Amino acid sequence: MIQTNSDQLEVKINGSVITDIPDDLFIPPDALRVILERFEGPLDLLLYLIKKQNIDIVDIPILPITKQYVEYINMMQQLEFELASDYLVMAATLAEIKSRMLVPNEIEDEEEDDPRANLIKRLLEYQKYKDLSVKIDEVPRLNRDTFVISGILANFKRKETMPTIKMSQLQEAFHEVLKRAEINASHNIQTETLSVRERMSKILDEISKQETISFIDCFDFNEGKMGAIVTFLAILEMVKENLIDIIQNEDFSMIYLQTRTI
Amino acid sequence: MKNVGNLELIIESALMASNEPLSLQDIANLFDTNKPSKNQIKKVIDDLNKSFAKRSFEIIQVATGYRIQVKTGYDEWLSKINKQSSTRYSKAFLETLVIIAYKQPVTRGDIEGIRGVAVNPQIIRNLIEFEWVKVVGHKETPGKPELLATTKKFLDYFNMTSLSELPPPEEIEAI
Amino acid sequence: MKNVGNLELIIESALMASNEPLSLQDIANLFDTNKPSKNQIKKVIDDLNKSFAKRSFEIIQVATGYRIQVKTGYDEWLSKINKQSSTRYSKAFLETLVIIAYKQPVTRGDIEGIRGVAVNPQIIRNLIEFEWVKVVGHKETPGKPELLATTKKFLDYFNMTSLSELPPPEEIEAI
Repeated sequence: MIQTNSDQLEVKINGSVITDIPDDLFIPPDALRVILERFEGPLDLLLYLIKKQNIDIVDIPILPITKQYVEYINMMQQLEFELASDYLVMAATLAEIKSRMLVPNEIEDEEEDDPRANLIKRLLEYQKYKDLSVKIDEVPRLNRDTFVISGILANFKRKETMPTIKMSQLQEAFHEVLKRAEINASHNIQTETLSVRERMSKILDEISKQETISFIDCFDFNEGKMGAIVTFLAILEMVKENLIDIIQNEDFSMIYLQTRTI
Repeated sequence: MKNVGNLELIIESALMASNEPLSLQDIANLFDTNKPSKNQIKKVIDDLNKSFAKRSFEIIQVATGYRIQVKTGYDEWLSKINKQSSTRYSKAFLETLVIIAYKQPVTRGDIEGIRGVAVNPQIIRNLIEFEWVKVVGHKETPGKPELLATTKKFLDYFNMTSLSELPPPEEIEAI
Repeated sequence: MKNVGNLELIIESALMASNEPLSLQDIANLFDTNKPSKNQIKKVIDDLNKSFAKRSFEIIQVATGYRIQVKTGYDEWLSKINKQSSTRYSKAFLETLVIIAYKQPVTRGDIEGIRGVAVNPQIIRNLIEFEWVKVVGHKETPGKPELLATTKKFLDYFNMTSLSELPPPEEIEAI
């Protein structure tokens, strides 16, 4: 059983807290993904490592932190995660700081030439915004802590004019939607069966008015063969999408459509 | 059981905060434990209305439940508000409309899934108000979300007789 | 001039009916003749709030004006209505938002510099679509990146009238 705790970011395996990961321990890739997803980036991971050791940000022991950071990165790479390049950039930065600290400085410089200075500044700044993001989450906000009242007027008729929208604007908006749908890949927009979808809406509307309608009433014989096919496809699609149930009480009796019940 | 004063304020706040009328059952369901009975709720609504006697609003019963509304007689002054049309022609408005048109019947969640952004409820409200979109049913999934579809008025507006006249998205592959 | 009782009820009903906060000017504009002064309106709002003392709602001032809302403390019950609860935001979303709020105007690059990771464009898109953030200009550097700032609507959402009401940052000793 693997659990993560969002505040402390502890990883527990079978109840015991794992802080250092032994070389021979097999961690299921999914668990590591959970760990990785908890971090908002390399600075977040560094802050975590620093906090875990209970040390002051302004005096980071660069050697052990670099070692741990690189271990994490290696582990993630071994498991072939797609690691954001930002993590690698940070690894390089740490390595550079480490080497500069190892090479004794020719000239005895003042404190401000501490090779860690820039990193510490970034960590402190990031820490500040991280704290603020927690604070802003606690500020009372609409629809969670406060709720706007929007009463309805008894005889209120909106006198506004309808929007003026051109077909070309609709088309443009639809292209935009398709682009988005591609980003949110799990959705594919089917459009070739628009008349089917229109029929689905129509039948659903009928069902919601009358609760139950007979299968036969869905068909309009004036529409000819195409109309019947469209209606039949619409009914099949609605069953597939779990929108309706088809009921037949006994063999050869009337078939009814009704809202799906669980 | 919470004390009555509390019950009154909770019911009041629920009616104030809800976008839709609340049925007695909806109100009872606000409480996980010690659900008030329907008669208790009715009594509270009566009491609330008595305390609103000198105010500009009241609780009324409509087909699907109870809601708070401004009493008659204020229309003259209030016709000037709620005129902001910022959400109306926006990209979000048009995109919501086309998703309903092409993917109907859809739930709000479907629209959010496609656009990747929360749907502004005001947009749906406007579309329903224009009678371009209506609720054709509820999906039998948790929360029973409304199923939205376009109307005949929508087709009329765009001079179409059927949805199949909507421009085909031939560019699907091209993008 | 209408009598005071009437003025109070008209302002109350306007706040009740409006979807958006109303500024003092908006309220004054409800009246074609005998417009009340801003001070008169403020006074009425104070009086209304006094009469709401024992109720579950109140009038508060936010960046774009006054609005009537349910007092805090009812969320436990009210979380069950108005099902669209997109009220939990990711860490990345909140971090991006606070950087824009506290360091505005900022570019995407500034945000990336502070967070140390690429900004998810979907987050910026959402913030702009919520109208919490807008593009206020372009930085005169190569690529002319957009400068992002928060809007009044953002303040409205968090029940604030000005950025100075944001929680103060912790003083961290930078050496």
